[in-house]
Amino acid sequence: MTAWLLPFLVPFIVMNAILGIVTYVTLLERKFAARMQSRIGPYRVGPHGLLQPIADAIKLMMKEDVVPTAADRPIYNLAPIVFVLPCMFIFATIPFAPGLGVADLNIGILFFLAVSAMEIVGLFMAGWGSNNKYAMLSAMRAVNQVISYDLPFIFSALTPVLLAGSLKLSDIAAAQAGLWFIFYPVIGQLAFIAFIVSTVASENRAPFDILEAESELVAGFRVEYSGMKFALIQLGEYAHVIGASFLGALLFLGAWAGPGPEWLGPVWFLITAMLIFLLVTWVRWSFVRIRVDQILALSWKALLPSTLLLLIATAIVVVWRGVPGV
Amino acid sequence: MTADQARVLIAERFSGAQVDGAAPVVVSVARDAWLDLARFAKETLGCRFFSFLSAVDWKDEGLEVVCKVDNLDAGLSLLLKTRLGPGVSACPSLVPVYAGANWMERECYDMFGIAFEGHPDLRRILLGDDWVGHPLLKSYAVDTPYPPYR
Amino acid sequence: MAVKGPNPPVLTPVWRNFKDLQEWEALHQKRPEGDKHSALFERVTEGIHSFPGGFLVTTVADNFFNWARKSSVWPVTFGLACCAIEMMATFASRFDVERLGMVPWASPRHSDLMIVSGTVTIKMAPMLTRIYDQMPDPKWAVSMGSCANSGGPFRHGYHVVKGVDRVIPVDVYVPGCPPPPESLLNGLLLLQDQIAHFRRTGERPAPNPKED
Amino acid sequence: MTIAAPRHVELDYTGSERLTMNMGPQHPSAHGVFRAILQLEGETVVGVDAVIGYLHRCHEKLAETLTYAQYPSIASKTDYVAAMTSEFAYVRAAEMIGKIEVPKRAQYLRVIAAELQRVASHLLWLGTWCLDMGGALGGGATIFLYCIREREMILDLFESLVGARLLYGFYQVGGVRYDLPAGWVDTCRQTVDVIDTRIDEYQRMLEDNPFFQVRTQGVGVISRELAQEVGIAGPLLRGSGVAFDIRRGEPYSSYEDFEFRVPVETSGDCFGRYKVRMAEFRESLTIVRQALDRLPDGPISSRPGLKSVAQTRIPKGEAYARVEGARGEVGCYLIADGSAKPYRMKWRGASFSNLAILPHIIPGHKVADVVAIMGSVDPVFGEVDR
Repeated sequence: MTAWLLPFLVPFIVMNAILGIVTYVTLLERKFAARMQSRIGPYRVGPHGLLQPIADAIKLMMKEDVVPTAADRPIYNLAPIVFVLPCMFIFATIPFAPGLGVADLNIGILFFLAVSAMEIVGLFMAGWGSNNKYAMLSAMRAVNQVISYDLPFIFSALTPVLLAGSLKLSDIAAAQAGLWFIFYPVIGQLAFIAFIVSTVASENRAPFDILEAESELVAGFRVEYSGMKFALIQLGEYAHVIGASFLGALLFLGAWAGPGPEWLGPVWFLITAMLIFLLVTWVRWSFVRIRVDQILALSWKALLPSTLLLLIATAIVVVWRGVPGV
Repeated sequence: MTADQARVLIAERFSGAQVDGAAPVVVSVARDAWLDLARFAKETLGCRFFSFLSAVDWKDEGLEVVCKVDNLDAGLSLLLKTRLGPGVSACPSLVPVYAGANWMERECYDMFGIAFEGHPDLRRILLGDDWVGHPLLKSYAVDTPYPPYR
Repeated sequence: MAVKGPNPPVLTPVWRNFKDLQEWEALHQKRPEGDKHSALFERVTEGIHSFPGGFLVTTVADNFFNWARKSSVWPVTFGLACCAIEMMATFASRFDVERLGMVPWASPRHSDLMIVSGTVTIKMAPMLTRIYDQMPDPKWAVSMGSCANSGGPFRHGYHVVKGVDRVIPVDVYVPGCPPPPESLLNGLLLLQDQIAHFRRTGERPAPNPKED
Repeated sequence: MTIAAPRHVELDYTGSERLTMNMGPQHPSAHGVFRAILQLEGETVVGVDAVIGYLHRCHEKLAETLTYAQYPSIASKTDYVAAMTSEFAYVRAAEMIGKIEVPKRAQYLRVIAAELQRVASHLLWLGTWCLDMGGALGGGATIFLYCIREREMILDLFESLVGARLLYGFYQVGGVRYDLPAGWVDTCRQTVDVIDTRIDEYQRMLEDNPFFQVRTQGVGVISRELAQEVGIAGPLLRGSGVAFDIRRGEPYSSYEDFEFRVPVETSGDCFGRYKVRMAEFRESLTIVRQALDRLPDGPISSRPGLKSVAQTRIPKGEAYARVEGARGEVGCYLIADGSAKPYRMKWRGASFSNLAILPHIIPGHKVADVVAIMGSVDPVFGEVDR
């Protein structure tokens, strides 16, 4: 293999693996939800419904692409792409095993957080461009919510950074070889809870899915999207959740650290990420949605101060112990 | 407040009223006394609960407006009636007394074409705004077609 | 408000003069121009089809796409009347149409199937057509219950559209008042058979291609 | 005290535009075909105009063309979620005019059917309400599916009793149409016990949930005066502090034989209405148990062997009969002219009056509260539009 091929090949593999995972994660969620609701879930399309995501994707590709007459055409058409790209970029810095990743930047977590917050641009474009009142209201809510919850999200993600003493994601993972940060006394658990709450909120999952709000805003910002564009938006949403789950597994659940030989590392990583995803899904399918003002109050009045305090406490602990790392 | 007391009170206050029945007490008055009767029922007899308001088409004898109000604490029910007379389709509105009469009178206007005087917002409620005719009148055939759907 | 004049004159009913079947044939909707495809797509597939052996590609692709379409029919949550309750029961745990890959969506833009569940009134009919028009092609419609099929027990009412097929084209009729979930499920399975025979030309096969 | 027309709340809003938003007629939380034209200032609703009539099926006109034997099965299509009680009102009105005796066993069977129907209807209310607040892709869907699961058990009972799942035609003038099949009583007892335990589960699931509490407490408050004046009935009225239940106030069909409690909450908000309905579940189950225990023997109808649809004739007269439906006072004002068909029938749908409260209470709330209030009112549009 020549060296010039590598920068193209690795992203290609990672990208396709992610696409595969994201496609099948929808099936996982549907099966999981169905079991929670004493149903069976997709079952008849392929053995045990295994071909369901493929059928869905192909069907959406073959649908008519409706553009509303009153839509702002350039913005409307561009929005799904702008929405999906950041959701794909966030996988760039995640190391799936020691040395296996697209780019292990030394400011990896900073890149992740910055890019992950960019999805709001596509989201707002979709809401604005559709020229639909539901979509418009949803886009407004989305901006409120994402701005409110990105701060606690970042603060809770910074706690492991302080503990590990590095912004590089592979260093953070390596720092947990002895003890996963979730087991770090008190601080670890609190940070994990804050991380899960703000993940659920900033990924717009129920009970914080006010911008999708099936029963109020029909389908929120994507109400006018059909066919392939709708598929792209769905893909982006799930990719973002999976990205956040990988980040959570990396920050708190030790990433690839697990029993067994070293080549099992990526498998452990995938399993822990899926655990976080299922936790988020579990929350999603058990709570009723809360109102927009309550969501904002929860962020600014409770979550933001407490994560800030937690960050300060972590800093004090780290300084007091004198060395970063566990 | 029992039904007997209510009957006596109504007969004292409204000289032209026909009062009979016990549950409910049926009171028929002239159209002019309609609003007064409702106000009397609410304020003096304590019938605060508004049950329904509707009308009956007695063909040649004209329309009759029917309204039922209750005193929930005392268990008193009043069925108020007024005959509008042949060819007349106007009646005082009860909305100033009972807020619940709003939709009921709109429905009554929709179905019988009774114009309630003093109603704040009298328009069709069940049928579309462009509907022709008032379906519950006896002169309206049940299967009257409506183009283009028929 | 002014006192109204005497009641309007009686309107003579007209539709009684029709025999029901003739009336249905005259009034029920046909799909106007098949299903929409882009002209480029049409030309490319025609080109492939005209190559020697190209029909293999097009038929295989047709079957594959039809499999995908029939495996993920997403109905729009469109409840009109009593039948909507039975439709909800069909979506719920005991009957669970998600086994067949059906997910109810709230927005018509995301859906392929409209289950007309209940009486269509004259006030609702324009909204119903509008929602049907909002759905992207290829789309299907199931008429659920006698009210949607023909007007049912309310057929003689002045405010009832006598069958939803006078407003939109219908693919499968499910009889019953209301049809139990088993019936609706059977109707949906029939619809899947029908989708499996859907052709690129936009023509639709006869309602029940299955031979018993 | 006179309550003014629907109020408009003026906010300190510096913008120049209000957003007019249509909810419905096809809307996931419209519970059917309802259109609310909302005036929004930001997220706050300042005015609402309710448009109904999308399901106007000419019930009152059709009743004048159908006989007393035919109409009860059409009457079940008014309130199709609680079809048994809507048949009950019509049949009872005809019996009041004709002074027709109903055998004791038929009265008990009517009570059993009506109370089971109330449980089934409340289960659907709980499910769809949580669906409104939680979304079809969220926690609400889970509770919805659980509730439908229990509802199916009651529908199974009805299916073995009548042969239909949703719309029955079980009541007829003078009695009921079918007697209990063999083994029905035992199945019914078991079902009632299962549902009793499941309701405990839902209460634990919902009431301890802070998200549920903040969504319902203090939302959509209806005052005692407003409630009576608009004429809302049933759980909404009792949730506003008025202890009135027709089963207790003017007992019909042997309701005086049973011991039950009329739950009342004074808060008047969505949570109060929820508490009332949850208590009504229990009371209905108690009544069913009592009726099953004391079920007398005897004929099930005083007019058995109906040979033609026009056989039931009612003398000239008029009556207003009301029963306590799942949504409140379901009334039927019937005028008979001595023929086989009524001269005029007025249907007092409980949901129609209940829905009329919306323009009074929605302004000032957020958009998300609109669906919560709508769900707590629990309208059935067959009954609103008739």
